[in-house]
Amino acid sequence: MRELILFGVLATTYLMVIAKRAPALIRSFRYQSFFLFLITLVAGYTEKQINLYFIALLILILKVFIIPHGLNLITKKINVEENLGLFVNAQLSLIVALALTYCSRVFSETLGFGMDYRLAAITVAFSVIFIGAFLMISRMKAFTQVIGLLVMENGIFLFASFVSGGMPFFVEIAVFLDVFVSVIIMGLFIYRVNKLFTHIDVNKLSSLKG
Amino acid sequence: MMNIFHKQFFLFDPLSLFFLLVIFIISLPSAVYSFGYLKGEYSSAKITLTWFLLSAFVLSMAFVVTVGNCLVFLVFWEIMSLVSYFLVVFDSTHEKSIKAGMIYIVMTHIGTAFLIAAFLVMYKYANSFDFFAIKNACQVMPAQTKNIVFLLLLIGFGTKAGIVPLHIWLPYAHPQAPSHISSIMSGVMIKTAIYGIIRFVIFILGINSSWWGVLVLILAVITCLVGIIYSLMERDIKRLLAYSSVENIGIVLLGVGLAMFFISVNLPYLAVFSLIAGLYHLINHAIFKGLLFLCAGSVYKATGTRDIEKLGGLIKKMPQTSAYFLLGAMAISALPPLNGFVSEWLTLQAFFLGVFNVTGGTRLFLGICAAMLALTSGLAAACFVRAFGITFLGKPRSHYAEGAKEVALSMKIGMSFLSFLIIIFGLAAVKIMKLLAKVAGGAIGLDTGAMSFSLNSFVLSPQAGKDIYLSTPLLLLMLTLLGTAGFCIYMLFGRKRVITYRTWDCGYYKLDSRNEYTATAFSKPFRIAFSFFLMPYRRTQKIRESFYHVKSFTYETHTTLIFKKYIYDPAIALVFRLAGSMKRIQPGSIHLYLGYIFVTLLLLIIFMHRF
Amino acid sequence: MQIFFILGIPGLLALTALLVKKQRIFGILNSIGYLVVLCESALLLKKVVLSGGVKLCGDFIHLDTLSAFFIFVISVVAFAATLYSVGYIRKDVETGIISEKKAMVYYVLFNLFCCSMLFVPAVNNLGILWVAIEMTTLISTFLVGFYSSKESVEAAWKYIIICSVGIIFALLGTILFSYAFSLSGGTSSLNWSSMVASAANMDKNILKVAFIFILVGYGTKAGLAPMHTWLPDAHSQAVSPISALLSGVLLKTAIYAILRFGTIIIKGVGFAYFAHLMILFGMISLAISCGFILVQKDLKRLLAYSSIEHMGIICIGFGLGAPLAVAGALLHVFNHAVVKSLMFFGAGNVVSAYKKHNMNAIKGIIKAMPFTGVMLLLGMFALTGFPPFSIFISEMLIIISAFSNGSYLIASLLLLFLAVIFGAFIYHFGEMLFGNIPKGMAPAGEPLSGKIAFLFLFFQICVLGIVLLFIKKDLLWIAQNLFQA
Amino acid sequence: MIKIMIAILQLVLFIAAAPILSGLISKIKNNIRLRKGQSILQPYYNLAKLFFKGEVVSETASWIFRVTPIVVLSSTLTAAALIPVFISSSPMHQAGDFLVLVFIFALGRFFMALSALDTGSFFGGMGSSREMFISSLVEPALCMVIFSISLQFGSTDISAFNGIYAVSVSSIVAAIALFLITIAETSRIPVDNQETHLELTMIHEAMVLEYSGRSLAFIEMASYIKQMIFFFLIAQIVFPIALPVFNSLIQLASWILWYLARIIIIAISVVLVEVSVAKMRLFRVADFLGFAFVLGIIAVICAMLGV
Repeated sequence: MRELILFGVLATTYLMVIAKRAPALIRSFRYQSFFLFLITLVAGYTEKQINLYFIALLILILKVFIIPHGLNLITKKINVEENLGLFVNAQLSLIVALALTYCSRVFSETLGFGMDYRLAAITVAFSVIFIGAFLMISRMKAFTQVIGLLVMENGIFLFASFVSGGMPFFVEIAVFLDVFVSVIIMGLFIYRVNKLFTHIDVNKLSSLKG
Repeated sequence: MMNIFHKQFFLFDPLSLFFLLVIFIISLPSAVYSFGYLKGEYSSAKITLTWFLLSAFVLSMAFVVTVGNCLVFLVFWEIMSLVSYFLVVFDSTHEKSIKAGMIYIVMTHIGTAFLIAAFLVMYKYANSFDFFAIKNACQVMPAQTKNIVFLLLLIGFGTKAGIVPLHIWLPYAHPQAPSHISSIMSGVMIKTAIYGIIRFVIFILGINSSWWGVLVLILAVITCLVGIIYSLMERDIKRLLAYSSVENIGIVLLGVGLAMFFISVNLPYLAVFSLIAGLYHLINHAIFKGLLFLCAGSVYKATGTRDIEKLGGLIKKMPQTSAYFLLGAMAISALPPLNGFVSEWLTLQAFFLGVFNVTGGTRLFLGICAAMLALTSGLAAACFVRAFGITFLGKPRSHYAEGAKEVALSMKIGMSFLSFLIIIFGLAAVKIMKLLAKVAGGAIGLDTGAMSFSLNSFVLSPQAGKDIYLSTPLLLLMLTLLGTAGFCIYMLFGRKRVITYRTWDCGYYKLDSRNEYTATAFSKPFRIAFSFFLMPYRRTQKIRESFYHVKSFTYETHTTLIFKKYIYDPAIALVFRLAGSMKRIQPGSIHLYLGYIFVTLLLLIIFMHRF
Repeated sequence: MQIFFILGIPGLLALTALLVKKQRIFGILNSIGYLVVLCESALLLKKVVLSGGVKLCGDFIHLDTLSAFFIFVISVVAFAATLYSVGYIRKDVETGIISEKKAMVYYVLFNLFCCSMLFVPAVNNLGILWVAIEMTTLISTFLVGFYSSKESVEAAWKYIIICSVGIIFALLGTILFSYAFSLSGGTSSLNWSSMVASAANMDKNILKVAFIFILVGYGTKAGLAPMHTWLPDAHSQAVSPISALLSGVLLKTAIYAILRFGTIIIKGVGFAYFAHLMILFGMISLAISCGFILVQKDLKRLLAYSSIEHMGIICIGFGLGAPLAVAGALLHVFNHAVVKSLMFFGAGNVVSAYKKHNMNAIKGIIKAMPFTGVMLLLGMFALTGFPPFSIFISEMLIIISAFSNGSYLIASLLLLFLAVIFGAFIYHFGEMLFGNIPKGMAPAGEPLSGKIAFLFLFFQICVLGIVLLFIKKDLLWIAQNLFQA
Repeated sequence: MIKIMIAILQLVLFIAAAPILSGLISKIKNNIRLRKGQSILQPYYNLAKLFFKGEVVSETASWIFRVTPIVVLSSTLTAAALIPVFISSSPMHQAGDFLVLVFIFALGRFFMALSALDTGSFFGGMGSSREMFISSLVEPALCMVIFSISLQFGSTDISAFNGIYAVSVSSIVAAIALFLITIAETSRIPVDNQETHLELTMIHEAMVLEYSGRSLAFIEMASYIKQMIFFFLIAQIVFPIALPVFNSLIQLASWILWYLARIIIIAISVVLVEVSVAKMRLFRVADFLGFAFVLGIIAVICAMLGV
């Protein structure tokens, strides 16, 4: 069961890598968050902790519904071309993503996780983090970076829930709120960037240098 | 034990007291002088500021030579630099002042960095910054470390002293300050570096091997020659004096270096003698260079220019100032019986005595050093004939000089005090030698009670049994007697008919100031003779009216500052090029910036086990 | 008890700012509030130093010497910034750059920002620490993009993205720490005090990796090269009092976080690992900032790079690890905060008078604004480590211990970079401060509150510099307290 | 007291005898050139003529110009007084040593050069510049010569001269160096030419161009004495001579003869150089004196090796 969900997480991450347009990217993110929700649900069920159900609920509300919805809203509102502006084309990106997954595997082994499902989970978590980072570097548009950040955050959540049984509850909540606020602020700034520059191509924001 | 801040704050030994004397003996007349000098030059608020800065400057120097702890020394050393920087940029609207100040403070700071390094190496062994604790620790310091500390100290203090090639700041900074400050800077401040060398190298560190002294001697010779040659080429009277300070620091260092050498070959008597010679020249230079800067300030105040090509004929308009300047020029050219002569004679004598007492090729080396000192003094005489002759004699070369008036009383008092000292220090050589013997003995750590440098209270005798004597009072007596006799003969016999007439003009109608020999022309033989070093180049421009008739002709000549051109400029350019190319790593792309973070992370993880 | 005042007052002021309409009145109110905070934090520091650490609200708040010290630093700079803001914001309102309403927004954000920063050293839980630091980023983003110009929005975007990415790594690191902690038999709590207690039993491998994540993560926030890229942008575009806060204390809160984890690492892995990494980052920061300072053209960016340089020095100080070096580094935290605030205030005055950031266009500051000019001049010497100012002492302590450690290479590189940076500073400032005022520049006033802020900071620079020459016991005590070896 | 009397006698003798040397040189030179030449005593006539003539002083000149003749003369006489000519040690030998001699000459030269600048004449400036140039190059060479000599005597005391010592390679080389220096110092060809007033070549003459009458007489006198001193020094180095022994009149006579003859030998060699060499360009003088310097170094090395 767990393995299946983990596979889903990884697959959606790959989908994000090959996405060329904004809606596709957001949709994949939504799926990934949904798998995360499932995992938390399963964890809550096996470990019999009320907290985890609550967190799962939060994931569902924030990451599956509100944030993707908000992002969609922004893309519609700023009304620019939805192309993501790839530095690295989709095929190559996929190869990089696979390589990153391999690296994550090696890395997880060096960390000393045994050969059980946790190794797989940690590998997936690290690949999600790294691929999120890769997304941030290789895509020009501002909201890709927001999504990259969210993907990384998802990866960390995944990691946290497997290595130490999650963080303390109130920390978890605080982190969630934090991420939520930061996404809102970023959204606000995307809006401002668009207003001032009439585009959201952050690659072109380079008047401050040296 | 972590005993950084030792209780012993002050250290008053003869060496400190001597330098304290040097500081106050120059600062006092300079301060008196400044009453007249500052008036009308600056607003009253700025004058108050100069007084504040002057006091801070003198105090910080006084602390530098009297504190007994490296860290405190460093603090006051830097305060001294800082205050003098403020004084250099005092005319803050001049582009030149800003640049001069920058070069000065940067060079000083680099020097200080070396000093910090030296002190900290010493600290590592002594675990304390206290002078005496370090002195004790230095006895067990390995020779290799000692060598390094010595080199660090030499560079550190050498920057402040203006040892070539670290002298680069000196000719920029000294002239830019108000003149009474220039006189303190040139007269005293750079001497604190000599204090540092004596205090830290000779007194604390102890001489390790003979190459230290030899190195200092070589540097000193180069400093002498380079300083005086540049001085000869200079048109700005204050810069001329500043370069001459470089030269004189070289002469002082000859004495100090010789002392270091003699200590290392275990000739204590000669070591004391050479150090005395060095210290004697140090205080002499303080006096006459102080005086010369004050006179130069008077000239500037009276005429509004420092370019000697625009001056001339001031001896008639400013008789007193010119007399003081003449006295200073004579002293710096080592003419008997003034003080500069005594100390230069002592230095030469120290070389000769060294030659009699050492063996091997070193003798020749010492001899050549002495010859170079002689060359320096010859060039110095030429330089000051030029400086005095072009500035004060002949006809005024421009309207600046024509309107000159004698300066205010307070300025004259300041100058006359120093002039008086020049004569005293020339005539009372025996007394002063006795005092300096204590200072030098204390610095080297010898009892000089048994050492005698004089025959009686008028005659110096560097080494008993050698029949080498010098008596400035006697020389003065002879000169005056013979001079009086000559004067009587001149005045008494026969009729004397003196006609005042135009200077011979080869039959032209009238000579004017444009026909006069210029300072640039005066220095031409030297420019040609030292062209391998000065690398002079010239630019001529003819504007022709027709093929036969030249309407105007301009001629420029410049010398190349080789240290600036071949050492400093390329080094600075290199630093800026490196920095400029570094700028490319930050082109404004956020993706690249994120990339840096990831790459850093990956590299660290890959090389994790290396840390 | 003081801690509740310290945390409460800024929060309360933020609420008040929503109600008060007049920025003038509120400015003064604000200053009084922060004066109280300052006094309270001084009391707190005294109390902690004399009677040891305090734990409050269960284990939620944990105050030891280090945190009390950082709170004190923050409140000093915050107080100066409030004073300076009074005149600065008023002027902006008067010249119509911002509206009265926006001024109040500024004060709300300012207070929230300070509150979040004061929160950082107080909390015991490393997760909440993370949240607090992230909050500082989020709030200050608005302050960076406050003027809504193209540049400031660009800077704000870079700031929030780069710092968020960095800080996400820090979160990962935090989780790895908690993992190591749980492996060693601890509960899943993230309490620092309990983690330190069992640090020796933790898995070294995991701790090593975790610390790399922490260092890169919080290092981004602390402006360590090569993760420093957001810093010059944000600092140069922020409102000047905020630049002072960013440079003076925000960076230090990140350093504080690194130190907290560092303590665990030193116990768990050994000192060498921590030291090597810190010194490595310190050196890279110094080298890179040195180059950028040399060829910089923008006044506020220059100061920003100088902050990177000083963070490098602080890192080296902590990395050297000898009590003397740690004392030096801690002192440097304070000194740099004070001096850099002074410089940013000065730069703020200059920029608003000349309407330019470009240093080539700024000439004759001393003539145009004598007070600011003199303060900038002295501040520059203080910043570059001239005695009798305090930075000299702290830099010397670090260099001394480097020499005593036998780390000659580090010490000499440090001396070299410091000398070059000094040269660059005097080069830039000499041109700006002296010379003649450019034609057509309107004479600029210097508000009284700004002057008070300058004097307040300058007083500390001088007094510390001189007093510390004679008193060193307390510093060493703090240092030894930190690394109980 | 007797010492002082002797010193005064020595000075008087110096003053009395110095011009004749110039006359002698001039006579020999003319004779070699197959001219009749002026009388040996011509310098005396010249001095007397100048002494009683009126003076013209430039209106630009200041007191420096007026005081210079006296300073130059008195400094040269002081130098003369330092040298022990007839007795084993000069009565004034406590006043200074060999080195002091150099500085005393510098004093006179300093004023000479200033007075040349004082009148505002372009010749004066030229002469003063060249004079200072040459003298500054002379000093290191002179220093090496003094150095090599004092290495042999173990002291820089001039009195040490008056004794018999074996003439070594070192002293001969030193004497040659001193000879070259003397040529430069006494304004002889190939460095300078006393006989011409051609603008481009004159050095010493350019400096004294504005002087006339009694002042000029003083200056001329000073340069005669200076020449005498240098010749005496060279003679003492190559042909050392002991104190006169008054055993018999013949001995004394031969002593005096030899004493004078060696100076004449030096004078003749100077003449020979003057008539056989062309005048050098000013900038070649540096090489010329550099050669003297190198000779000085060789002399030092020889002295160190003991040959």
